[in-house]
Amino acid sequence: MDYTLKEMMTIVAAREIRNNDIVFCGTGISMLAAMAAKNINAPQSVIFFETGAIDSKLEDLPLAVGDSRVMYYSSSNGGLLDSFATMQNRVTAKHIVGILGAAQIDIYGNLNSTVIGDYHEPDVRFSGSGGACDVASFVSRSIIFMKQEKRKFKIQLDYLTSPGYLDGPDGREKAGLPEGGPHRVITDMGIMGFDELSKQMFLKGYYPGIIPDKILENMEFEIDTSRAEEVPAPTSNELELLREKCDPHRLIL
Amino acid sequence: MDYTLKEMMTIVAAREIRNNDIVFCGTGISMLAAMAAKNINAPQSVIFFETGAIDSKLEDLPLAVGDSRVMYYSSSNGGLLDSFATMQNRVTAKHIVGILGAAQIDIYGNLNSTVIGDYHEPDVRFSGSGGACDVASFVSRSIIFMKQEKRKFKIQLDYLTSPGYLDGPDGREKAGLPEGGPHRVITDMGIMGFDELSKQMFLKGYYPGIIPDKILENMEFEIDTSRAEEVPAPTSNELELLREKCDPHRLIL
Amino acid sequence: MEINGNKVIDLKDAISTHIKNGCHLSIGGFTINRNPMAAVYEIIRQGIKDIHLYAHSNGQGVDELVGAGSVSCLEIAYGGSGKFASTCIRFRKAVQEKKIKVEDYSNYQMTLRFLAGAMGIPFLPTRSSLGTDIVKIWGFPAEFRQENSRVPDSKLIELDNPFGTWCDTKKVVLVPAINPDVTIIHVQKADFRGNCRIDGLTFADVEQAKAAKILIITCEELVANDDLKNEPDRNQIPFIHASAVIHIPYGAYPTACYRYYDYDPVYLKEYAEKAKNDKQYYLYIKDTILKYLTHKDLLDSIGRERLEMISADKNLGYAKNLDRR
Amino acid sequence: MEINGNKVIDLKDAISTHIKNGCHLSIGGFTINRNPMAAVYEIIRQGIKDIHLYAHSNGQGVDELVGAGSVSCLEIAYGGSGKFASTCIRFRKAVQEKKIKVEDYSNYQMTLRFLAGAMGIPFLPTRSSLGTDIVKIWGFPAEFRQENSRVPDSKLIELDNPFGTWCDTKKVVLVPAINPDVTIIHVQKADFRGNCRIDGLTFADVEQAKAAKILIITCEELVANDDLKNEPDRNQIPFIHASAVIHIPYGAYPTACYRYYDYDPVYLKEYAEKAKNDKQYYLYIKDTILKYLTHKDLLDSIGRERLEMISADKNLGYAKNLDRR
Repeated sequence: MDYTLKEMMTIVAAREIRNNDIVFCGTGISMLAAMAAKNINAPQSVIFFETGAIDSKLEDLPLAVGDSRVMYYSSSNGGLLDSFATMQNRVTAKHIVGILGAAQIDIYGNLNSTVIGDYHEPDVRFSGSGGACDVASFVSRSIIFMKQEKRKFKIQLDYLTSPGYLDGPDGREKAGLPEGGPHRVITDMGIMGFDELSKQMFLKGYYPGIIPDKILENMEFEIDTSRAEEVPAPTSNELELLREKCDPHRLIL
Repeated sequence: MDYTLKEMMTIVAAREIRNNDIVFCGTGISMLAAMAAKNINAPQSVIFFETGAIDSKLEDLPLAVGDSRVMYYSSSNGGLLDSFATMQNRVTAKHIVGILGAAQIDIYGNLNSTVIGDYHEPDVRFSGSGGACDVASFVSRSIIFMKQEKRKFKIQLDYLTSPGYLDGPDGREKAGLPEGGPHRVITDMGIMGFDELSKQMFLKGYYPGIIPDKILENMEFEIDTSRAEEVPAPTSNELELLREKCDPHRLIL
Repeated sequence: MEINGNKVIDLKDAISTHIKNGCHLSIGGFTINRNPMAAVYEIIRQGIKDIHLYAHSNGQGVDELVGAGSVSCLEIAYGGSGKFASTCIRFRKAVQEKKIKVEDYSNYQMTLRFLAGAMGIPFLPTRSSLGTDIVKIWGFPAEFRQENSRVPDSKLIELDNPFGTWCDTKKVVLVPAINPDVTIIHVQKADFRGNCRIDGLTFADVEQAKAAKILIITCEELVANDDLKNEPDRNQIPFIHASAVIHIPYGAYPTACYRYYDYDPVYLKEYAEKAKNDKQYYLYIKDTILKYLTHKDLLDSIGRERLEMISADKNLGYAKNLDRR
Repeated sequence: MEINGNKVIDLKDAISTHIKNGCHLSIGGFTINRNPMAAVYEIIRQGIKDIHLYAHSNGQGVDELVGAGSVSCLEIAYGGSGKFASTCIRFRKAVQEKKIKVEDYSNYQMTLRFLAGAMGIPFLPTRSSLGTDIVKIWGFPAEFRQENSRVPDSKLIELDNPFGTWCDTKKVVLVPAINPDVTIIHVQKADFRGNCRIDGLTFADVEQAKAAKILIITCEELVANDDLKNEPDRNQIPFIHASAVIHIPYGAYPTACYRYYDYDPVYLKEYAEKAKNDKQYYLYIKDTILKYLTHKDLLDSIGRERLEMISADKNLGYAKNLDRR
């Protein structure tokens, strides 16, 4: 069955979500991945927005986390204070998985979504943290969407917006951050994990038709590829549910 | 017209409340004074409870600030966080007058509502601060109900629960408290103010039939009585409104 | 914990599973309103001891737990029940007789402590209590604090404003977070997953609920999930915080539950009377609490007439012509 | 301010009275929802300059104010409008061309800053951003901060936990309070005194409202005081915080207002297109904003059909079959 790279990425992310997870998601593909998980493999997972809505029905795909579509038929409509407190609270945080995106990532999963170039003389300005820094600081694990490009997988970030493991295995602890940190990076070529000991990124899987070297070519830093396996293509069932239930109007896909 | 001392005290307090005041009140005579002001001399004043209700209709007299009667037909029902933030917020605090009571008071209007005797070996334990310390810390002026007894007007409090002017004119500033502080003390014999410069209590008025010396006899410390005048007795109109509109069932009176 | 499962359970099981001797407990409500009384009585029936109890101005529930000897440590702002007992009587006795350790805070401070717990941070700042004995005098001795990892080493800490004089503030008091093992609240409506809807004032129930490791909810009505999701703006506590849901009509009795029933002035006055005398009070515990197996049995002994007397006017939310003298 | 008076006023008067060149302003809403757009357009029409603007993720309103040249300083967490502009285009341009000074925080930090302002304290703590450039890199130079009494001397301050390791926390970041001169929010319902009822998510509007010295409320419906007091649990902002109330149907247009109307995808897409080109954008300001005297005139030019297209389904709260591609 034919599928696009965006569909592949969405489904690979969805597969990482389990029943009993509370899924924090932002706008775009991250929201779609959360919806896909709920419709495909983790029907008991709970979707949760930084704007304060939890367990929204999502009859229609929201185009922003502030979209009125997140407010309909939720379990509770609060505000930003409620949602971020739920992430910072250790009792609830341990159930929360965050889905993020960024302009740059480094080997420890630190993210930049603020500027390219010098902060004070930026070549390109992006939206900034939004809730990303909060999510990355608080939640027990996060999934990061990235485009597989050399300028995006950087040895040195131009600006560290959202903390991964900072400078190594005890980076978060030294800085005073709660436990947790990046769990997966999902690109248009493969999927990365983080080594339990070194907390460095490693290649976990490559998509059908992609070889690990191709992925390495599209990164500034090198990662271990010895544990990589081919990622199964989306099944027809996965694709059907994604296309028909989650984004029938092709707003994101 | 005949009146009780409790009625006199209530009305003397009510007269201190002005239109455009937001009146914080506790249980009992303090709530009754706020209702009396609203029904007699300050119809535009707003009653406000630490439990989170503001501008309640008060069709029936509440017997506690947590009484369901404060929840009916208010402008907003929040919680304790809302009410105390409103008092701590300098924009709103400057409109708020607090009405308090205590077991002991000193010459600077500091209050004890916690223990008689040593804190660790108490002779008598009282309820404790509740919101009193918060109100006394935050609001621009407060009115304090006291019984005129030597053991209650103390040179040295057994425990300082709620701050008045602490140890003198710059006491609050040195301690880091916001401006504000006690404005009136209303007893069963008279009414006291606080000197603008010394911040010490002085006698402002004595009730009909009471002489200033009688008041001094019932205090451990001495206060200036040179500015004292006789306080007018409650008018028949005041008494009628108090009895019929505020407490027809004689729950407090 | 299953985030998403059916959390409906029997009160006896909920209490015996979650409330252990020595546990750190917080109960919701304010003075004579929405105290989780059915749960309080069940704790007394199960003879649980040595509870470290947190409340702001809980009133009736605190006084009964203290009176029954279930409490060893109490952190509180106010021990009173409005007109029925300006100082709670068993609380006063227990403190005067040094049967419990007490730590005094203000209402706002206790509420901020629950909020800090709910927010997952170690403290929050306030300007309340600067210059008072609430800051200077500690009820729990410093050694007790140091030996006991479940209480912070300091009661309160004064801090010079690190932002200079920003907000015209030189100094603040930091209050330490509370994270109880268990919080129990009583609400008007809940569903099987633990979504809650509170009518009227929430007091500090929401913060207490979210600060706890385990949240036990008793409710007047157990409603369908759809009934709550229909109006999400009115649901203050989402199910992700909940561990147990128990359906107990009149679960706050003898305290009030807005829109359902008023406090019972007959019960509260009799209680205050009996509380003054040790012998009478032990008889009260024996004959009014321990004698009955469940809250329903206790309510049956009160009788339908009394419950009708306090039943709330639909519009006002309390009993209109209740004799409260 | 009269706490209790009739605060209903015309938008032009409200803006000219309260919004001055150089004032510190905060606007409510989130990305493409409940931005106070009528007020934003009026600010642009009145040519107010040099605004110090605060928002978390406001999106459209911030971008238009920045684009029109009304803003000199911006403290913000996120400059994006969802799918319509993942980075707001005029915001990006202004930063890249160094036309505005920017200070970056996270969404939670900005929200906590408003909360601290509302609570009357100088700062609040969080564990967010430890180890990041949000802490290390300051957008406003230290000298600017020291010279300007309206901004705190520090962007953020790290503090070792004064309670040791209480709550398993070694360190926190303190965020300084914001007390804007003026906050403008758009709500579904308000009364003449300024009581507000927001349907759906409140975002950080309540905190922004209570942090300000002056609160301007625009509302879809101006309702009777009784209509709000009937259900006080649903009124998030009591009148004591309000200075001005303005009745403006479609006051959030082209952003959404839950239960009333959706965002207008046609407008937002055209806007994003025009924003990419300076000349086109100046024409947009001239022909879409400055050309009309009032928001109603602007809406008339959009036409009834477009407004019907975005009108909300009663049950869902948004426009069911809106073409959003």
